[in-house]
Amino acid sequence: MAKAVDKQAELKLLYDMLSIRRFEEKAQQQYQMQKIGGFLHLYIGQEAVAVGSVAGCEHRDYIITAYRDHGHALARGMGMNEAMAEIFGKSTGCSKGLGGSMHYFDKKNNMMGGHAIIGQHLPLATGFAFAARYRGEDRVVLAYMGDGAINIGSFHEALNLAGLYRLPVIFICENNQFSMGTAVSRSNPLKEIVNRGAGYDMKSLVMDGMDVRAVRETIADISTKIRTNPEPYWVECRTYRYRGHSMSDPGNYRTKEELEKHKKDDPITNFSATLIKEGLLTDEEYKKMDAEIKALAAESVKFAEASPEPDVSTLHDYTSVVTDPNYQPLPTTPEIKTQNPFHC
Amino acid sequence: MAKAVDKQAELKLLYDMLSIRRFEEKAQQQYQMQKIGGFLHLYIGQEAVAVGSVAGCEHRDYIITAYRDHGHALARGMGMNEAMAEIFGKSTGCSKGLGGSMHYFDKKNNMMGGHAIIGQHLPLATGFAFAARYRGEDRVVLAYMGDGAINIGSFHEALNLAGLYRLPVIFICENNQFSMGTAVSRSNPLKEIVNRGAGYDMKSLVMDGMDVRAVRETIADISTKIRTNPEPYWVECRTYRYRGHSMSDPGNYRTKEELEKHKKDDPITNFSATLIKEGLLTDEEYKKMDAEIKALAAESVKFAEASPEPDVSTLHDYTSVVTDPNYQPLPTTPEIKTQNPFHC
Amino acid sequence: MQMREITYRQALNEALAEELDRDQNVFLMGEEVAQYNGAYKISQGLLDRFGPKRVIDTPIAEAGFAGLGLGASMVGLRPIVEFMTFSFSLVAFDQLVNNAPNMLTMSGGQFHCPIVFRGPNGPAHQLGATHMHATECLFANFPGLRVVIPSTPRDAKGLLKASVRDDNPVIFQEVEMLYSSKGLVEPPMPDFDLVIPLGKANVSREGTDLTVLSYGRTMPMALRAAEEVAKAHGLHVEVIDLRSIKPLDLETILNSVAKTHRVVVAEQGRPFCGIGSELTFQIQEHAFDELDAPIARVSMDEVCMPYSEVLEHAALPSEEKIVAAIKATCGL
Amino acid sequence: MQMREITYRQALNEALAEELDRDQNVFLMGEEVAQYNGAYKISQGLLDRFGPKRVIDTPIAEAGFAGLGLGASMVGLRPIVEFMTFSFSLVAFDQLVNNAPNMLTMSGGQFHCPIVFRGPNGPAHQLGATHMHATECLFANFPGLRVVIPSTPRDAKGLLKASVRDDNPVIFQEVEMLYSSKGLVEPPMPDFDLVIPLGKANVSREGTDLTVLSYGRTMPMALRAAEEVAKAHGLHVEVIDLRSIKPLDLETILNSVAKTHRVVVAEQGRPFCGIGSELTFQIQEHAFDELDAPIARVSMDEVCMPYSEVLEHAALPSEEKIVAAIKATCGL
Ligand SMILES: Cc1ncc(C[n+]2csc(CCOP(=O)(O)OP(=O)(O)O)c2C)c(N)n1
Ligand SMILES: Cc1ncc(C[n+]2csc(CCOP(=O)(O)OP(=O)(O)O)c2C)c(N)n1
Ligand SMILES: [Mg+2]
Ligand SMILES: [Mg+2]
Repeated sequence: MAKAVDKQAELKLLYDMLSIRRFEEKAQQQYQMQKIGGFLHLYIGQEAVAVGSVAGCEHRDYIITAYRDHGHALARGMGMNEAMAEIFGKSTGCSKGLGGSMHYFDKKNNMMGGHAIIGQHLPLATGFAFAARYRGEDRVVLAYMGDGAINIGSFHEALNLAGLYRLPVIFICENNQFSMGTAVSRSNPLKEIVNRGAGYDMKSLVMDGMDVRAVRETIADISTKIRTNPEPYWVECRTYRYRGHSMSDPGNYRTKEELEKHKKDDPITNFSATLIKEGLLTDEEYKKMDAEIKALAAESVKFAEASPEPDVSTLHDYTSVVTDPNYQPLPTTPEIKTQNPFHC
Repeated sequence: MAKAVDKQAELKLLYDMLSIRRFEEKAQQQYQMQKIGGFLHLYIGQEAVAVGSVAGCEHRDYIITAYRDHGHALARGMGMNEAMAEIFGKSTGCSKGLGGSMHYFDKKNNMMGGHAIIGQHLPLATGFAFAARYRGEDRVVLAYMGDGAINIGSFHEALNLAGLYRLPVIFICENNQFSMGTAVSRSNPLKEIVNRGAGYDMKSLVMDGMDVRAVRETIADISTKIRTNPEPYWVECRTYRYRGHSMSDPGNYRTKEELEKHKKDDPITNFSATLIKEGLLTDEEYKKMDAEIKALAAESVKFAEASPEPDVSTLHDYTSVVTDPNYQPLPTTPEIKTQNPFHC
Repeated sequence: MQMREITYRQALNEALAEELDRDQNVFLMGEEVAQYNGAYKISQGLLDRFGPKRVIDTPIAEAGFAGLGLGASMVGLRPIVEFMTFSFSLVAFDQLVNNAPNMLTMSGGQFHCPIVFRGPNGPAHQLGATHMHATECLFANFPGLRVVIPSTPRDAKGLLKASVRDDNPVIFQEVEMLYSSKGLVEPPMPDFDLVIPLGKANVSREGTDLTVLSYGRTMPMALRAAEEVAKAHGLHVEVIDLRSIKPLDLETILNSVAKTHRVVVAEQGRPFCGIGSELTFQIQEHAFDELDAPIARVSMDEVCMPYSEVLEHAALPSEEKIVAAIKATCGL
Repeated sequence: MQMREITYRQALNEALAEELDRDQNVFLMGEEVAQYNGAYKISQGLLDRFGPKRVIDTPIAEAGFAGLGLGASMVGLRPIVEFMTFSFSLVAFDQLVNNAPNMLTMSGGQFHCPIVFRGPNGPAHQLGATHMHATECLFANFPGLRVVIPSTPRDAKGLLKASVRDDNPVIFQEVEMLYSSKGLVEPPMPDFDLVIPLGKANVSREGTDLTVLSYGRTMPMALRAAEEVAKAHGLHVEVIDLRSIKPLDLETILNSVAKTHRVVVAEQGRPFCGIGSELTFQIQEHAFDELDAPIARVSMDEVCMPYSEVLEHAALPSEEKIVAAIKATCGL
């Protein structure tokens, strides 16, 4: 029985990673056919990070990331249809076609957005954790960023605040070795990215971002701990991006050999092989799963194409909200005064 | 002979610290008499830091600090007259009365300013070091900040850049235990401020900011090293401010006992006692020195009072400069191409 | 109802206390707001009354705690974030102008940010080039932000309470030079819940010869200037306190212009792309034929702010400059 | 002299190369400017030609490297700092608007900052709410900053070279949508040293019926709109390219208004406290009696920028909108 449950969970890891891969391959193709505008940053190669970490936490936990956000959104349960429609700029998109590839939001799944200005989402992450603590909820926050994001001011302010107020945020640096064309050794003076946590006396560790199980276990571990004993963690997650930074990047800053070497670590290939070896999956089943997922991806393009453009008459509808006239304030009660969740 | 030289240098340390103390006592008095506007932040208690560190480096080295800047300017050789005239807003002030207490600048002494927005001067410090390296000059930079400044974004960006480009900047955190009314333990999660350097793999150390000789020696040591092998240092300097944050602060966040305890570490009292003990100074000489300095401070008030206000007709003269028509560009020479001082 | 005379500072303090009391989702955060009771004592007594969960000291990390507030607002809290002055909000600028207003659009309407950023703004006295920024026009440039600037204790209280209850990000800008000024205000809660809707200008003085449009720091100057030209020249000057820059109460402005046909804008800030220029555009757009003379503005001079008192005075708007502009616009 | 047809991108690249070559004190710094040859390839080939001391990649730390540049400029270097886009300059805002312009004043004239901040600015195509900020009015609000925006390859080259030689901080804003546009430009150094002084507007098209004031991205739209109303309605529209927002060439503007008596501003940015509002203030201040109709502006809509192509198009200024504004202002 335990075995059966495990099997489903393990297969879901694979399914989710494969979904991201196939979805993005489709998106890439659509971009090349010029059906998509703006920027498109693919997550291909890094799927184990989003999938493993989301599997390692609870649905009520908030997640937030930068602009390379398709993987996190899909891992969190967003459907391919709304994801694809978003990059088509259609009103059926996850952000109604107003956000685009860099701004996937999914409130029902506690996916708090893709965010396009480097580092500026990290203070928001501390705010979610703050709110959870404020309300006495045992939610934690997963805040993802690239290796290029750790050098900007708001990164620092967020980590410092999280440490000071002991906020339950897992800061996950997806170290894919490059910030655009800049190798990670050329953007900071650190021997290892994990060292950055020491500047905040923050618990820090490295995880293998190509191993979905390792990621899941690490995050499960940390989130269990900080759910009851809130404090932030700094996690360097070593991974690799197989595509260019965005669709316009030919990737001249790395050799073909380097890329091929990293492709040997492919989180999907390796994990499916493991599952097969463990007898949890057959070759046949894998092919069937892949076909199913590819069909969904193809379907999402049709859905996006068939979806309506946002109505031009709605142009002014998303700049301000009408204040909710039915809002119910929560009067102050005496016991709150004595609470001190932020240790100030 | 060596002894004689030493004696002069030792006495100068005392003289400079005492100058800062007496100058600021005068400034405080003038502020209370409402002869001075704006903010006034006194350095009293921290004199050993500016005096010791300036003594530990060369005149060609750049120094830059925040708004609590009188001590650094005077230690660097600014006269009391131009210092006092500045806070009187007079045209004879070090910044022509345009800067005020928070913006002391002294180009001839490589004092690159007091700067009033927390942390925003630290990137400038990296720029001075960058320029020195760019030109092949063996200058180093002393960049001072408060303990409250280490939590803001530009602090982080400056340290990261300095580490990455191996810039010869000594980042000196004057940990006077408070950022306004906020005790240092309430503004960051660190057990010790010195730990912050670890987040940059930066060489880090603590120095006793109440001991002028210790400060001098430490800075002399570091600056000698990095003058030839450029790299930044992170230095926590433990000190204490005896007055309120600014003139409007009664200091209710600390007890009288705490203050009194720290006054036992007075850098001036202790160092003069040491000099007397070592036979380098007599009680008599000390009194004479103090009287002389007090006279200079009193004189500076007279100077400031007698000085003219800036002419209103000059109001528009400091917003833009006229581009120098005689500027001589330095044509590119072939060998520059191969230089790589920033290791990029 | 018995009106009381209280200071602008006290009015703000009451507004904070009443909103904190009314709604647990409201909290106050900023540098020195708790144990120090506020750099300008606006939050005096609030830590004692509401405890350390609701009134929270921050490190010097404006972008960090502004963003923390925004994140908390996205999930339903209603933060009030104090900047010690809005000059320091410039280091948090991206959070304020990018994250705050855009969240609603970027998320396709899923998330909005009911948050107030508040603190003193604009020139005070001899604080020099870096500490006296009038930032209202910078924020007003960004769609999605409300910009509110009270000039009286009553407005300070009523507009702040309205701002806290608004579901959009509000930039609430106070006037340091007015913190100790006094005015009549209704009794505090539970007796009276003073909420002044955003977006309604106030005709602070009626007149028929010329309209002075102002807000915040220059309002008292404008009123004194109006008195002076009344006495000296028999001019009937109408003075309008905009109270909120955004939303802008164009209707009240145009009604006045239709009556007076002459306008002077008195603003605390820099002229270029400032509030005066926007008011001028909108007035001439909608009431071109009503104008009998060019609109004049009294603003900061086009200079970096000097510390020297005499230069500062020369650079800042003043009653005398407003009087001169009124006279010139009336052809006197 | 043989003019060549080159792109706006190439023109910028030449300007950088020529100034780097001319003066060792000049260096170029920014994200991806060196090894990657620039996110938009403006710095193509410069690392190869000038080496890693002069062309320097930075981490993502806009406030840090903007400040580094400012510090270097204070001691006599002449940095050119690239922002990948000016939308990212918002995280470095304090360095740009506080440190850069104020250094001269705060130091009583001892230090000035000969530095250029450059990069694309304003709306591009479908980059969404955070990546398309038109920041010119924000910077233009601050005394002490120059704000320069070229719309042609020739201006791009000549104005950039002038900016590098200016002793003041210059905000040099390029137009991503024009990077591949072509135009005639004089031969490169050593044959010709193309330096176009800052602060001189260009009458790009002469006319007598109405003046369109524009710059940057909307300039080509304005020129096409002028052609269209010429053909369709026989209107003679004068089109002025401001080229620099600060200093502003008011003389050229007023000369035109004295001739046409009607003005439309076409700007890429947000309307409220934008460039159009400032131009309107200054024109009515100096030429009130010359105006036969209210000044109209064509700007972004007052909305946060949506990603959707159709909504984006609806929100942005366009040739059609300029045509409509011209016709309305001429009473057609
Ligand atoms: C403040 C800011 N500066 C610059 C950019 C442009 N930019 C977008 S992505 C990127 C590289 C980020 O690299 P990294 O953080 O490693 O993430 P990855 O792309 O590898 O996922 C840059 C420079 C930006 N979006 N925001
Ligand atoms: C960005 C910014 N935020 C807030 C302030 C207001 N402020 C001025 S001094 C100060 C405290 C600084 O403390 P610390 O860095 O420890 O220096 P100290 O006063 O002890 O010398 C604060 C909050 C400021 N000047 N700049
Ligand atoms: Mg990366
Ligand atoms: Mg301190």
